[in-house]
Amino acid sequence: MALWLVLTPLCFALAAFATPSERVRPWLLPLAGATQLGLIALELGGHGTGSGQPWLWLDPLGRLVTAYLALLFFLCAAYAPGYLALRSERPNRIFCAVTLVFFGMMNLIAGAQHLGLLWVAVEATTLATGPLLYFNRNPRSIEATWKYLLIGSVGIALALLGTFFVAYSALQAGIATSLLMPDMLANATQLSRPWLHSGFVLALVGYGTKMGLAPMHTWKPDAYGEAPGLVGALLAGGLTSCAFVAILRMFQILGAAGEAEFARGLLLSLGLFSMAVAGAFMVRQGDYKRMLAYSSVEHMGILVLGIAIGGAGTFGALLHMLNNGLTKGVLFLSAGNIHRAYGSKRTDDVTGALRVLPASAAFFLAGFFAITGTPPFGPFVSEFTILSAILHAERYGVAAAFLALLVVIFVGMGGTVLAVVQGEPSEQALATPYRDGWLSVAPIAVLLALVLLLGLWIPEPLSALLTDAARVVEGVH
Amino acid sequence: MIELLDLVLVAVLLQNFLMLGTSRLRAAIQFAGIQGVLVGAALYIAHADAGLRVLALAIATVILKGLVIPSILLRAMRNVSIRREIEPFIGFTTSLILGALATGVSLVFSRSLPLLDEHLEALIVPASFATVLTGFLVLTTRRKAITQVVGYLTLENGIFVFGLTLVEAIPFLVEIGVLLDLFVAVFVMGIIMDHISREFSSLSTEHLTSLRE
Amino acid sequence: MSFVDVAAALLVPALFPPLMLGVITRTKARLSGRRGAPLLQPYFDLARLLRKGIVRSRTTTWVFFAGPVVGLVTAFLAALVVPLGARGSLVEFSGDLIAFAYLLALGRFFTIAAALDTGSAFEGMGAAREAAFSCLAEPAAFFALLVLVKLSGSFSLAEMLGPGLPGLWTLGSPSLGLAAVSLFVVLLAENCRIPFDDPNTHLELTMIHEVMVLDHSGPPLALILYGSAVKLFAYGLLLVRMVTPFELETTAEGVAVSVAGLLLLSILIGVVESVMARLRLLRVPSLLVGAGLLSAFGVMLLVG
Amino acid sequence: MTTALALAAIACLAASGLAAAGARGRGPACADRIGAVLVAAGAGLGALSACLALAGRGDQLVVQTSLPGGALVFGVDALSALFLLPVVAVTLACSIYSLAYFRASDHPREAGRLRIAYGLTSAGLLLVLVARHGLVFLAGWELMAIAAFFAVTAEDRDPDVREAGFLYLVCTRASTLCLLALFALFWIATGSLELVAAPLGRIPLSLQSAIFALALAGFGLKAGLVPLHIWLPPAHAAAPTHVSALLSGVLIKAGIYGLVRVVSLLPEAPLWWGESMLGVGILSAVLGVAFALAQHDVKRLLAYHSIENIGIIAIGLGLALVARSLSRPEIAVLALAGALLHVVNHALFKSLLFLAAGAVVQATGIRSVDSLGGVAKAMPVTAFCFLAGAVAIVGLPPLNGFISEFLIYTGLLRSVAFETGRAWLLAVLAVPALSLTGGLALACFAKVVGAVFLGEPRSATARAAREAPAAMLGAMGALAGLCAAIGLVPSLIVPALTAACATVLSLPADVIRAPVAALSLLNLGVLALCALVGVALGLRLLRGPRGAAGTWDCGYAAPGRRMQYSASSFGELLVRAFEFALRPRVDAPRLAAVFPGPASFHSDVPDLMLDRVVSPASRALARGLNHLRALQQGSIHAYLLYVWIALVALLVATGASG
Repeated sequence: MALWLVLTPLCFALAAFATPSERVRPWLLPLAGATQLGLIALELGGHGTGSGQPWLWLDPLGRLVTAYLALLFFLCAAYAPGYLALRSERPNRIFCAVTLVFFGMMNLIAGAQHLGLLWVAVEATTLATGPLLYFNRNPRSIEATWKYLLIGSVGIALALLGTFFVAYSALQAGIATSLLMPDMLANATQLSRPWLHSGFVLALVGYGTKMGLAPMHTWKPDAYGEAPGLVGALLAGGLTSCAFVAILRMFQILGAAGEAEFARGLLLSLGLFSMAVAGAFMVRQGDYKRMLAYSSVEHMGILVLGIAIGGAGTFGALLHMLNNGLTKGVLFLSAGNIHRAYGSKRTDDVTGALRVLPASAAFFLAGFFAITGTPPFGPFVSEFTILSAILHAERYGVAAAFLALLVVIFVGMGGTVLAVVQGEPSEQALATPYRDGWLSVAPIAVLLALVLLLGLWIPEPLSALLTDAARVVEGVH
Repeated sequence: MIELLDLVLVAVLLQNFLMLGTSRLRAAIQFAGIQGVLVGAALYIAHADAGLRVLALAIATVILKGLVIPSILLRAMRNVSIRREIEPFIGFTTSLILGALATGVSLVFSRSLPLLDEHLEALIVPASFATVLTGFLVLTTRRKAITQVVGYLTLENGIFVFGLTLVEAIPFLVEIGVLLDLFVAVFVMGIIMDHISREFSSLSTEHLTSLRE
Repeated sequence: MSFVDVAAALLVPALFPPLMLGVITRTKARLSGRRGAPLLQPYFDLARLLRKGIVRSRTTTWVFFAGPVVGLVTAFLAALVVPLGARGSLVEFSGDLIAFAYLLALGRFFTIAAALDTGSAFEGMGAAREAAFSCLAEPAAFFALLVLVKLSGSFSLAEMLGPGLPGLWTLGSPSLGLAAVSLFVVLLAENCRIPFDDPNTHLELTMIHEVMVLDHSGPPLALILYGSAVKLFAYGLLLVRMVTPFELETTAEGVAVSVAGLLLLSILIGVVESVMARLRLLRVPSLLVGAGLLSAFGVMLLVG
Repeated sequence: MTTALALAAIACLAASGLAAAGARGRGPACADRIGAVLVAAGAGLGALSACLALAGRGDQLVVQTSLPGGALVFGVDALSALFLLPVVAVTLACSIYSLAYFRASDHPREAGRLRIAYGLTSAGLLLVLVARHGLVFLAGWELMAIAAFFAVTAEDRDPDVREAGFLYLVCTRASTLCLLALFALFWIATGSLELVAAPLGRIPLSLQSAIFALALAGFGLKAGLVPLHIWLPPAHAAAPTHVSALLSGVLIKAGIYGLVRVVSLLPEAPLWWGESMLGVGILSAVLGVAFALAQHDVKRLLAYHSIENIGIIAIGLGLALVARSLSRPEIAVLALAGALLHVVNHALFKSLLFLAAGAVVQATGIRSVDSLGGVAKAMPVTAFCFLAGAVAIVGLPPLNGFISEFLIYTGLLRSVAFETGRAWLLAVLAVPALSLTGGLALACFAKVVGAVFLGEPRSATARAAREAPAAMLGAMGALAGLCAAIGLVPSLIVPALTAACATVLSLPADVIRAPVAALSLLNLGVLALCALVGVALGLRLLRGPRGAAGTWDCGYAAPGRRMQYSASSFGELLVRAFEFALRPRVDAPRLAAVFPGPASFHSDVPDLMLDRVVSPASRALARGLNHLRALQQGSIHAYLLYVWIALVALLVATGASG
């Protein structure tokens, strides 16, 4: 089944590449998303044709992530046709095909049970997203793409070295190494510590670069700032989560080796540092898309923080992965609409959006409140869970820092968001031809509804899946 | 066998120094290419007994790293009429000194790690670390986009060298996947470089600083 | 309380207060070597004013007349709170000392409002001073009352100043003494006597209470004069009761002692007014704060 | 049943704005009416459920979910009911007021949004009151807070409004985060998020104290206890008046409710809890009124008075806590009853004052006290309502403020008489502090009444004022009537009080009956006597000879309007007395020459915390963070370097290298 989850998007990619019509092609994206959702439904329904290959199959974590990716992708894809219709001046053949490839590779990451394969998939996503960032074809987007590619590739290269180190740790312990997760977990206790430790550090830095943990986050503001809102949503919601999964795989091995504490120390410091950096750069941030990028950095920090605390924190982190991704979808898509209407990302030019684009601006505002952990939205529940986990672990200093940083971030983000939505719009802003349409608003509404739903009620199967995934990460059976 | 392997690895290290020393882009690219050929060869030498699979891998490596990628880079270079790396952030002599320093550090570092006996005296691990560090040095000190790609290649070569120790561990498909990724990466970078040169009529990253806080 | 008590408790505060004013003026006259007006002069003034017509400023509203009315009523009710003798008072309940203070505050509020209603700069000035000084006088008064509360362990003036009073003096005479002194200062301030204010000066810039009622005439003015007399009576009675800790059984005794004490107090006030000069306005706060500190010190003596 | 009614009320309130928005098609007036009707329905239901709960019919409603912390529980008990009553009353009054004050026809864009925000605010407020589960509480809390933010920034075209709104938003978020930690700790301590009293001796005292500290910070921020009051004055000045009334009247009381609720959940309180709250209360009361005295803007002035009254309430609560820790039931009951009654009273008279002030502002377009005057002639009813509110808020007989302050006083007096040690000392300090507060409040409101309503108009617009429309007068009249009712017949509210005190302290609370009965007699006496003398004087006025003239200005021939004693000069003596705390900013002209040219004098009093501490600090912080931007100037080389620095740092830090 996992294989199908990877192959389906690739087939659609081929189809998209083959499709001649610029107007028909975009509709392949939601179609692929829908198909994927169907497959996932089968999988979750237990009709999944078990693990065909030893190095590509879905454990609970994989199932969780693939399901979430399918949902997110479907909604973003539903936004795509409307968007691409507006950008009819740009050919979208490459865009559609590559987006689908990117999607397939993300599924590959989720399903990969072999560290090498995992790495290949992650690198593949890096390369696939390059053209997406470059969609706008202007100097700024070139620059962003270049930085993204180079920094990403270098980071990933380090991750490869880390993977090799882990492999060598097995080799050195005299185990027949296969880099297959089950084997690694089984023999973890015998792995040679120095290699394992440095391997984890390398992988953490490498995949952390993809995930956008400070100080490896520098590509993020540029990339998210220049990419179309749609791509931003897929990156911030999907790719970062996949990189997170990659880190979790490494963490699993260390946990199995009884080195969880070692890993947690690193994760804790990186997490808090990321939140701090994000807060520092969000204050008085004059560019609302860059601001979203820093918000993404912040939430990556929260994710690893949750893992670092462990226990309920792991559950909270996984839940937060979903909440953050969906909310980021709301934010990036609505920000994209606002960007369309105003043609600027600077808060100096963009004011009074509520009066120009009532719907999009309202969603942007709602997304802001959601992402900053306002009840009754989903992120509130997950952040609350993480916080109580921190307090339960009696890490009061960490809790205080966590809350203080949340205030700083709220100030920074709120300042920018309110500057955008409130106040008096400029003349040419009111004169803009762009208006909220169904295609550009409905997906956002659905995403927001999902975020709200996750805050009010976590369906039984989902919480079960989350619990299992958390078990997998924690390594308890 | 070990002696021959070490010989090759020494050649690899040599390429590092040449790369750090040269100011001419074409030369840098060629050194990277030669290094690619060398690591391909090293792969076969290290595991001659492993049979066809390794051979195929080695050949693929040599073709990709030795021929394809350099040609991509040379093409990109031809588009813009630049020949040499103007004044890097760190002078060439300094780079050389740092390179030497890096090599020393990696020797020490690799000694400090618990190695298998067959790797203890072999140069594999130190050479790989040294090459990785060299790649990093090039990446962070050279101004031209193209040189940075060369640095990235060197980095990859270094990691590849480390991979020599665990060819058994890594399935063939993954190895191929790694190579494929590398190829696509350089390919995409090449495209982007084309656009950079078209937009800015130069390949200097100095122009790529408009996105800032 | 018997019928006699009620009658006394009602009649004394109703009839006696103007006499105190008479005594004060007579004392001052004598000390300055004049014969002075008859003791009952205040009653005559009131009668004449009540007969006079009313002239009101066109600026004013009903508030202008509410001032005198409320002022008088509150002062009278406050007077009813203080016991004449050991036989309790007419308005008596746990915590009535707070009612005492807040009734007078109500009167003050409306007097000030009435003054501001005329829109005259001078009356505004007086109103501002009244408001400011009473802010400082009230805490002092409360500290003084806290001494009684702490000593007696009861919360109504009638009980504090009731039969148990002599016992209190044996218990904490120093505190009571300090409290009495500061209460006397508060009395002078609240009733606008020298050294805080000069009731019969005519330099409006320096006046407090008198300048607030410049525009009142006829019956309203009568109410004001009467009201201020009653207010003086209420404070005076409180002070006198505090410092006359005798065993008083019958109503007659109580009335007699109270009246005698009040007459003495009036003479004392007269003496003070004739031997002291009026303070500079900027000095007034420090004097009040000083009084407050005195009684505060008195409370602190009872610590524990 | 009871709880279901409350939830229905919440639904009505939440729906009010949205339904009105739906009916916009039928014209603005119709939308207004629909909104008001739904609010009225919600208020009615809420009042009904409160009455049921007070009649001992309180119940709970449980909803199963998979959210952390167990099933969601809703419930209405006497405490919730006591807070429900003023909330619904004020919500209804303000929404009726807004029919005339904020017509949809006058504010086409804002009115709809504001009505939605208004409905949601009150709905969230009710949700907070009926929540018996941490997450529900937080949800209601945040709904209220954020809806209130939109209500405050209804006129967001004005940058000042945006700034004030943002300050409020940040403060309320900070308080929410405190509560987040609070409930997390509570969850850890009790193993459930259901808000039921913690079993004695189960929770370690340190944890309880942490919970209390968080409650004091989080709820204090919302309630506006000094020094956490920074958001209050600007927000109240920025909001539309009926929103200010709602904020000041009931929204900040949510903080008090939270405090009471939390301390009722933690029965074993160490002494310092009550003492700290008592101290904060004294500070807030005195500073609040002192700052109020120095304000020119009537709405800011009223906002500072809210701080003062919250301080008085905190004094009562603190005393109750102290007494509970020392197991002095009667003192605890008196103080708590006083505090709770003051919550109700303040809700009534403060919203009354805001509404009256808003009517004046709307009629004259002036907010500065110094340029008003003589409005009473044009707006007699409004003037009367404001006067009533003033008497009530100063705590004078015969109105309701007197009763609640009296109860707190008696509690304090008892502890003066019976306690020893620190508790005694605090009580001894609290009594004069309270009386000083009263005196200052008296001065302040005498100033406002005099400067705004009495005397001569100081400006043309003030002279052109017209009486407010019926809807506004009706709302004010109703509130004034409630103030009078509680003042004259307090026995109406006593059962509710006793029930609430019983739920909080689990003690019989009949101690308050006797004094309250006495007070009601006294108040009636005051009113009767005043009426008597007043009628007598009135008759005399009608019968006897009378005349009218200009004000006697001590012989000065041509007294001008601007020669009246201005509000600032009225307060000046006291402001100078409190200079050490107020730090007024004065720019006075230096008159040098013999015939000096025209000069102007201006003085204002910036807020102690906001303008002297918080704003400078945050500006400095922002500047500091700005320097970090230098690290991200677009050089890809630097970025790559960061990656490697991180790598090396982690390797070294973990010592993994060897």
